[in-house]
Amino acid sequence: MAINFFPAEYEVIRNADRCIACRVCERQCANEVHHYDADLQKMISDETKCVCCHRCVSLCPTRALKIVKSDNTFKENANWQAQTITEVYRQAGSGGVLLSSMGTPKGYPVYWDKLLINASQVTNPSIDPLREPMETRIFLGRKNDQIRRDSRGNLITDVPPQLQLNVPILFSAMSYGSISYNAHESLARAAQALGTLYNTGEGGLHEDFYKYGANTIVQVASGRFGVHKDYLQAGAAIEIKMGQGAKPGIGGHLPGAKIVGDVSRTRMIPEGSDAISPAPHHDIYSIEDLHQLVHSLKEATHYQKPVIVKIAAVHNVAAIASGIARSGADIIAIDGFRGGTGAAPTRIRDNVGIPIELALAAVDQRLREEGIRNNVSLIVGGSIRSSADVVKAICLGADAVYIATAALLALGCHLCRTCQAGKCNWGIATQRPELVKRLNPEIGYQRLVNLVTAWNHEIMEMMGGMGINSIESMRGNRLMLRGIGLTDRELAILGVKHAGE
Amino acid sequence: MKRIYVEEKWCLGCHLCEYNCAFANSGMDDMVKALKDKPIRPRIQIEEGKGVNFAVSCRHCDEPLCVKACISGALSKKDGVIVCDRDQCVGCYTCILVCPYGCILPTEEGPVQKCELCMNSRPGKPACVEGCPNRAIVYEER
Amino acid sequence: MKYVIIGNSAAAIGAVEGIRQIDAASPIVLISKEPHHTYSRPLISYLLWGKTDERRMKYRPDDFYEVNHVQALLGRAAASVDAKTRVVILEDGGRIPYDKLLLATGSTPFVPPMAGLEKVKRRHAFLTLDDAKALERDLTSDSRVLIVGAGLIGMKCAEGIRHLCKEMTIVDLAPRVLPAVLDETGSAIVQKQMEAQGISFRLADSVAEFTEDTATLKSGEVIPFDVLVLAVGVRPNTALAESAGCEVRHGIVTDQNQRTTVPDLYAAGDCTLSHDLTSGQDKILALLPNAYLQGETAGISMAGGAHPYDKAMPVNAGGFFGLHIATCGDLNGESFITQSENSYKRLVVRDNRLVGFILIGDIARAGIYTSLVREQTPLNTLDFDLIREKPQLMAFGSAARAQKLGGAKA
Amino acid sequence: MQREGQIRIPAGCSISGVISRSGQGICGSEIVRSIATMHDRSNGLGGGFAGYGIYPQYKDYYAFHIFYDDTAARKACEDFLEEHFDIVNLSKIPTRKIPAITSEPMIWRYFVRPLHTKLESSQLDEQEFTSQCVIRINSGIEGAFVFSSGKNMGVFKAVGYPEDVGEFYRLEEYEGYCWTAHGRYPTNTPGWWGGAHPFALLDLSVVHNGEISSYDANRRWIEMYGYKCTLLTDTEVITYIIDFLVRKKKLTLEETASVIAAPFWSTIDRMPEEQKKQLTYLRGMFASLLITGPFSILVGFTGGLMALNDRLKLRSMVIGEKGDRVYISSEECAIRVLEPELDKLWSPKGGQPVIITSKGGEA
Repeated sequence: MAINFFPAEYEVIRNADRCIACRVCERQCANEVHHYDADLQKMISDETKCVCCHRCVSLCPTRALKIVKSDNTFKENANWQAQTITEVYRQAGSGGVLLSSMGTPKGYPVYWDKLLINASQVTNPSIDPLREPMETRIFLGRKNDQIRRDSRGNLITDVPPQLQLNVPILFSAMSYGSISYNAHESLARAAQALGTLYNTGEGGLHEDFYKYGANTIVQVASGRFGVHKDYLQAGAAIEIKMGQGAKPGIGGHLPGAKIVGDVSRTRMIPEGSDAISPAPHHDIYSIEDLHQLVHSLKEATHYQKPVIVKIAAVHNVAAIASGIARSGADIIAIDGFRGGTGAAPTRIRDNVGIPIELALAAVDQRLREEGIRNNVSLIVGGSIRSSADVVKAICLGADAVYIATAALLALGCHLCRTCQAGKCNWGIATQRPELVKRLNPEIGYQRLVNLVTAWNHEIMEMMGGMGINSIESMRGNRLMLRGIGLTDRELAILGVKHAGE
Repeated sequence: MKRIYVEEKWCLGCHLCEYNCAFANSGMDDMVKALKDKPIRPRIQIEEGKGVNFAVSCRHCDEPLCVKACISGALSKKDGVIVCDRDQCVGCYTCILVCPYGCILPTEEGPVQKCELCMNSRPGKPACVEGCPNRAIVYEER
Repeated sequence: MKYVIIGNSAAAIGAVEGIRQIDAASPIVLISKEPHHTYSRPLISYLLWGKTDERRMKYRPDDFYEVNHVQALLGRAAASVDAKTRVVILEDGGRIPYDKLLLATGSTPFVPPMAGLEKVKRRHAFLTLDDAKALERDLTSDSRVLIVGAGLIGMKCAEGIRHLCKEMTIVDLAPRVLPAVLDETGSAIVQKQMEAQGISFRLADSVAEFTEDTATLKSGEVIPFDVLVLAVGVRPNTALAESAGCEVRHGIVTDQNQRTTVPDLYAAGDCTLSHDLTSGQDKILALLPNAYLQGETAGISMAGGAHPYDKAMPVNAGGFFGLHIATCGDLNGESFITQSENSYKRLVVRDNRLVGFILIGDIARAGIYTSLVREQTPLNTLDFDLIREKPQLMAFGSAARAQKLGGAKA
Repeated sequence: MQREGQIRIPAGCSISGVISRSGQGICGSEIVRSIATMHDRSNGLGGGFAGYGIYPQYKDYYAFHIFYDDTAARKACEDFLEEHFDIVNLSKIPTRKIPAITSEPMIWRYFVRPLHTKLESSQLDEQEFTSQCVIRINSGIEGAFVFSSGKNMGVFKAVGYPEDVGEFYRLEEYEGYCWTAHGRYPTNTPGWWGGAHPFALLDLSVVHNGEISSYDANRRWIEMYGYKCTLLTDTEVITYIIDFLVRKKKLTLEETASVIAAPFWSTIDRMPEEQKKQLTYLRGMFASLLITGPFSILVGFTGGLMALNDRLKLRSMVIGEKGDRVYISSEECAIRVLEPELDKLWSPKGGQPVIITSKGGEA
């Protein structure tokens, strides 16, 4: 057999004293790591197949299992690390582009962790969210500040289409196909229960989920998969996906293996055919083309639905955003380069784009300087990991945030980063029925509701600490932030003072 | 009354219910101690088929044929729960012959055993239900 | 309203529980010529075998009569019934008036005329607790036992007392054991199992003449014995019914609510004629489950309710020295047989229905088969190959399962 | 030490106001007596007053009160004024030397009217033109600071206790139909006169007691509309917000109050449909102008006075009424000292605007 350049990344440690050979691990591992050996009368494992998804660890009734990182080592040096070396081996073997899933694992700075939040002391009181009203309701959409009155002098209150959310958190685009039916149902039901929205991604909308339309953002991406009039009208808003933080500048690629049954019907493409969305929208080669698409979508939906334009955070994001704000779009979604993906070329995921914190700060500031900040709302995503990240994003100027990886974690995802394999043991990133059924939406949606509810409680606690009792008073309130360990340049871009100032 | 219901749509066929049942009825305080290196004798059984799995345990029928057919009076219904007095049972297996669900199980020592909703060990919290990772077995009014 | 029940076994108890489902208060009088608290007759063989004892073989708890407000007249026999004046006359002259009367009089051993039988001193029937105790008293470790009859009673008796005696021979006119419930193959397996316990059979033969301690068979063989058990068969007790003017055809004739042909007079259990839904014939089904279900139905209709019993069929479960057999229904039809060492399965199909089966050895989940027979489920509505392989709910459609297991309404 | 404008300085305060509904003249000494009773709420680092109806003879002219650090600043500023305005009167504001008030800047007063030519070429209305000029001076001319720019009204402020500031400016010599006053308790300030309150733009003046938490959200938003928050004080941003909503967006004072101290959604949701629509609209459109955190403000304008608390009422404010007069103050004592026998004494709810108009504003 050929030389094996890839030593097992993990080791399966089974505590023989605790293992009762119930074979749950065997039945639950789609990667076929475990099996019961009748001769030896015990469980044995093939760790080369282990992706460290912890399904077996989580379900083992006697806690007999643990997965550890193999300490088998290459002769590394600071320049040539194991990851780098194995990637070279892999490409030398395959001659192909490296593919990865989820957000980049590289150690780029996480600015959220270099920002600190303020709290009131003495000169003004902090507010106790348990005793005082604490408001997190937001409206997304263009704000017209032209006051008009009727003949009786009353305000004319018709406004451009707005999205009313009870929490400043939305579930961002994950297509049906890249994730399972049950994952989608969980997201849709959670969005409904929370009074927020989820996003179809570029996979179209399964007919069963039209009933969640009021809590649905329908996406129009470069592949136009699953896009038709009813689809556009089904949602509360339409999102034009220009780019994705994890893979700016390239389209999506869903392997044919995942294009089965309902997925192919929903996407309106043949079963088994790879779903490859082009890098650009071929009807958008310039900003004025975007302007036209925005308006054709508005025409198609009688100007009743806000249009979101989603872009990846790239170098001149501020200028791009300014262009979009003048294109008729109601909302701009910016996706930072630490954002997740079902599958992306590794090099692009790990090297293209900029952090969302800097992009957000630059965009918000730029739009204000141009006096067009209220033309659009800003949603930011690309690794929002906690309620503190949410608060910091809003203080920097975001109206709301998109979460996806955190949502998947709530559904059971263990970030094993092998979504592209389609063998998700947690029933999320798979279309295999026996795996899909592992995610019971009854449980999934509840866990999502719990997560966002918990975050919202924490957001209110932090707001109260700042002496703020309504979320709009936190938006763009950069005085509530201080930087820690940041250079003057970074502070300038973020528009915050350093801690101690 | 509350009963155990099975949502076969969500059953993964992981068999955890069988192990949790065997443990809950073992009278022991540790699953390893209770089950290691022993054949398990659960009162709930998984049936496995092509893409379909489900757990089966006593339905606690309103018209319990097993109780009516029991020749020894060992089976009886107490507060809606069908229980077996294993001291009284002589192991004639008439109940096994009449249970439409196949939920009464023979044992090596003779007397039959069946699901008694964990009323002795953990009332109101059947082990199979509590331990099901996918809510495929529920305990509720319907 | 006053209820009177004659009998104290499964049918009678079923009736008490049936009445109390509807009528919690009205008095019930229960008359039994046996002096014992209600006990399970089929358990007498287990009693002698030591699998149970007199305390545990009680069919219902000690406080059963009290809890159900039953006045139990134990050890008192009914002599006749005057249906006109609605009175039961006891042998001791007592008169028990009733509004509704149930006859659960059971059956008694039937003994065909056999020459010299009266010479046999240690001679026993095997039906009641007293029969069993008397038999046990006569047995010693070097007794030679002769059992006439290889039906269920004789065979269970043999199992029950084998360890109490030295030698045992079973004689039956029929060419095989348990002819009523098993087929040839089944009989052979069971016979082998019994023989392995040192029991010898004389089949297709019968006793021509008895002396005090020998039996001369038609075949001419002479079998010496110390204790004789007569288990040829039973006859329903219908005398009271006849005295009351009920129609009796071998057994007491009833409708599906266990009403006899005489107003306010009901009958249930071994004394009645049942309609076997598997064979379509009317026959005596002297089986405990059948007795209880009939009794319950009788009780409910006596109390003014309705719970027709139309599912009578032969159902037998039992074991012989650890070899379990389960049989059900009728064996006329297309057979599907799977056989292995000490395990035998025969499913009988007729008109797209499972009408009967025999299981020997592995009887796990046999009730799933029984329910197919009882409900007369069309076999083309399920996966017959699966159900043939083993009893399993997987063979049903998932909609059917949703009803069986998911609480979905039909 | 950094001064207002270089750093944001939290401060506690006292405020007081008095107005005559019929427009009768009230002597400046009265408001001084009122604010003086709340001496302990100041720390000598700032006090000031706004008087309305005090310049009847020049009521059609903008009265600019300007601090100069030096003559160079004054020269530059007056050149700018000459260039844009017709100046009908200029003079030092009469003051009285007292030991409590020291290191005063040059304090000048100008009565001006925009030059027609400039006004037309600017394509702005007179008020907008004037306010933009004020903002340009304050942000553009080093050492010059216009601290009052309204018609027939004037702001007088200094570093010191308010009663001393009143004496310094000889307020007993002024008479107006409405007065507001402010005593300041900044946590740290070198004591720059411009940093004292009231803060005013055109005839709009604000005195404020509190420290708002929404400051930067409000500031960064309002600056989109040509305002420059050079002082980084609450009062400045609140003044601009009110100017924006009332003067530029033509909202009524009530509507303005429902933006900056908006009712909670839970309250709005319970309102009748029409009212609900309007308030939802205002909260939605001007979300970033919601002011949270403690404040109690007195907004002076031509012809009236508005008192407003933050919606949780995190700062004290009482209102006393006696006949023609209405008194509003941080503390009851500051009212009783002027009018021991009141017809009515009450506290407005959080977020509930109290608007008193005066005939004194009518031309």
